[in-house]
Amino acid sequence: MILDALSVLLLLLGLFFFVSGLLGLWRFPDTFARLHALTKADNLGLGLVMTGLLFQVPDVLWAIKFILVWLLALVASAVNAHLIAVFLHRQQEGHDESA
Amino acid sequence: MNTVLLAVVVVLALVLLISLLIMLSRTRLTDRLLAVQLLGTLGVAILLMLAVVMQQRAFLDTALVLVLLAVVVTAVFTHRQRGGKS
Amino acid sequence: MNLLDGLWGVLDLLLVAVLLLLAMAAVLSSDRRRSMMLFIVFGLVLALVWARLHAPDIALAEAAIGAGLGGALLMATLRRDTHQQTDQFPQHPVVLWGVGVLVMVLGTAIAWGLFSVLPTVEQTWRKGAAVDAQLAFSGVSHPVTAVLLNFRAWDTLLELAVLLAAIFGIRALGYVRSAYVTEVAFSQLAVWLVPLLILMAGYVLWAGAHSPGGAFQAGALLAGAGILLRLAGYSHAGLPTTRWLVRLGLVAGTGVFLLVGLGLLGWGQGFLHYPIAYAKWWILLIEMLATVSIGMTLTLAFMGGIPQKEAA
Amino acid sequence: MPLIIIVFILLLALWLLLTSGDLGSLLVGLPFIMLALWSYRLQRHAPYPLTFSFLGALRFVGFFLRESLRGGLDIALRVWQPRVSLSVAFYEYRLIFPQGPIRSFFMYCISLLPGTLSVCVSEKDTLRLHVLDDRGAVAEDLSRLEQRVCELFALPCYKRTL
Repeated sequence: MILDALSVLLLLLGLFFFVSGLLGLWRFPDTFARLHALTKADNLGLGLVMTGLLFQVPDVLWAIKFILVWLLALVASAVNAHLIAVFLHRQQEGHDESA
Repeated sequence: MNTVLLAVVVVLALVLLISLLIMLSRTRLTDRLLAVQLLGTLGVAILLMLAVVMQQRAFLDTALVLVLLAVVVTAVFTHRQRGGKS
Repeated sequence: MNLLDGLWGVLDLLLVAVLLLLAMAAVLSSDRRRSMMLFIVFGLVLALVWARLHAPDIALAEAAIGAGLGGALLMATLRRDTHQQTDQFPQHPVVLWGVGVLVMVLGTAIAWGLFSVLPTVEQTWRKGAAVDAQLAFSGVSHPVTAVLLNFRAWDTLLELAVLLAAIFGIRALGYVRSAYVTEVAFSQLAVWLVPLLILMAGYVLWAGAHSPGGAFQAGALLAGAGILLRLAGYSHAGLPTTRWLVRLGLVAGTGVFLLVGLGLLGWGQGFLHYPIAYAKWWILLIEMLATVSIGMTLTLAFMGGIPQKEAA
Repeated sequence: MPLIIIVFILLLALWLLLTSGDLGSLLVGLPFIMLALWSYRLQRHAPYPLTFSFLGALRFVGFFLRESLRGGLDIALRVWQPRVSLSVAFYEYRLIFPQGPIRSFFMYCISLLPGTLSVCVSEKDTLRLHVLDDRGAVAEDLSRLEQRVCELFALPCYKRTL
C-alpha cells in the first residue's frame, strides 16, 4: 500500500515534469531555450515515471530492463540535444540557410 | 492500481496530442525536431507504462529499440553532407 | 471495472486522433523534410497503437523499421538542395478534385471489403489455434516466428528476395552519396553506440525464438549501426572493403534460405519442410544470415552504393 | 587489463542482463558480441589511457542525480511563472580535458545539467555553451562538474574549485 502510494506520487511528479517540458516548448522565446527545457524536464519526467513503475514490476529482471531503458534514454537525449544544438548554431551562424 | 496507471497513460497521451499540435503550429524545422524529441520521450514513457499495465515484457524491448534508433534518426537529420548544405 | 474500460476508450480515442492528425499533416505538408519528420513520428505513434492492440511483434517491427530506419532511408533519398522544392503535383483544380473523389471511392471500397471480411474473422482465429497446436513441431516457441520461418517460409523467402532485388536496383541506378562532415564529439560517441546497436540486434534476433523479435528488426538495428558509422566518417560504414565479401553478404540470407529449401527437397522432405528434430537449428542459421544480409542491404541503401576510394 | 577485454566483459554482462542470464543464448550472443568488438576495434582512435575509480563513480552518480533534479526543477520554476524570466547567452569556457572520450563525456554531461547546453568547441580547447540564465553561477557549476568527472576517471584535478 505504501509502495503504491509512493509510486503514484512519483508518477504524478513525472507527469508534472512532462507537462513542464511541454509548457517550455510552448512558452520559451528562443529555440535554444526550448532545447534546454526539453532536455532537462523530459529526462527527469522519464526518470521519475520509471522510478514510480519500479515499485509495480513483477520481478527484478523487469527492474533491470527499466533502468537500462532509462540510462539509454539519458545518453540518447544528451546526444540528441548536442546534435540539435550544433545544427541550430550552424543555422544561426549562417552556414546553412535551409531553416 | 491498474486504473491509476492507465489514467496516467491517458494524461501522457493527452500531452502527446498537445505537443503534436504545438509541433504542427511551428514552421521552423528545428522547432519540429525538438517536438520530435519530446514525442519520442513521451512514446517511451507510454510504452513503459503499457508494459506494466498489460504485463507485456516485450514492450520494454520495443522501448529500447526506439531509444537507440532515435539517436540514429536525429543524427541523420542534423548531419551535413560534405560540400553542400545540410 | 467500468472506469477501466472508459479509460481504455479515452486512450484509444486519443491515439487514433494523434494518428489521423499525423497522417494528414504528413501528406499535406509541402516540404519533404517536414513530411519525413511527421512520417517518423507517425511510425512512433503507430508502434504505440500496435502495443495497445496487444500486438508486440508489429509494435517492435514498426519501432525498428517505421520509426527508425524508414526515416533514415527516406532522408537519404533527398538529393541535396531539393528539399525545399514542392512536388510537381498537378495543381489544376479538376485534377485535384478528381484525385480526391478517386481516393474516397477507393477508401470506401477498402472499408466495404474489410466489413465483408469481418464474418470470417472467427475462422482466422481458429487458424491461430491451429498454429498453437503445431507450435511444438516448428522448432521455436513463438507463434509469429514459427509462422514466418516454418509454416509460411515461402513468404519470408520472397520478402528477402524483394530486398535483394531492391539493392540490385539501387546499385544499378543509384549514386553514392557524398560523405558527411564529421564532428569529433559525435564520432567519440559512435564508439559506444555502435557496439550497443549491434548487441541489441543480436538480442532481438535471439528473442525472436520465443517472444517478439526476428531477423527484420535485428537487421534494421544492424543497419542503424552501419548508418552511425557512416555518419561518424567511416566511408565504408563498417561493410567489408573487399567487393566479393559485400556481394556474398548481400545474397547470403536469400541464398542459404533457398539452398536449405532445395536441399530439403532433394532429401525427400519437400521444399522448406524442415525435419522436426533439426528445425530449430535450420531456422537459427537462416535467421542469422538473413539478419546480416538485411543489415548490409539497408546500410547500402542508405549509402546509395559502395563508395569508391574517397578523398579523405 | 587491456581496454578491449574490459569492453568484452561489459558487452557480455549486458547480453546476460538482456537475456536474463540464459547461457544457451550465447550461441547467438557470442557471434554478435564478436561483431560488436570488431566494430569497436574498427574505429581507429588514438590510444587513450582510461582509468576509473569506483568511489568516484558512486559520487558521480549521486551528483548527477541531484543535478538532474535541480535542472528539471529550474525549468519547471521558470515555466510556471506568469512571466518567463530568461537571460539567454552564449558562454565560453576553457576546457581542461584534452581531446578524447573524457572531453566528450564532459560535454554531454553539461547538456544534462541545469541551465547549460554545450554547443561546440569553438577554438582550441574553448567550449562554447549556451546558458539559460547568465546571471547564475555558471563557472562554479561547471568547475564542480569538472571535479566530479576528474574523480570518476581517477584523474588529478589540476584546477581547484574557484
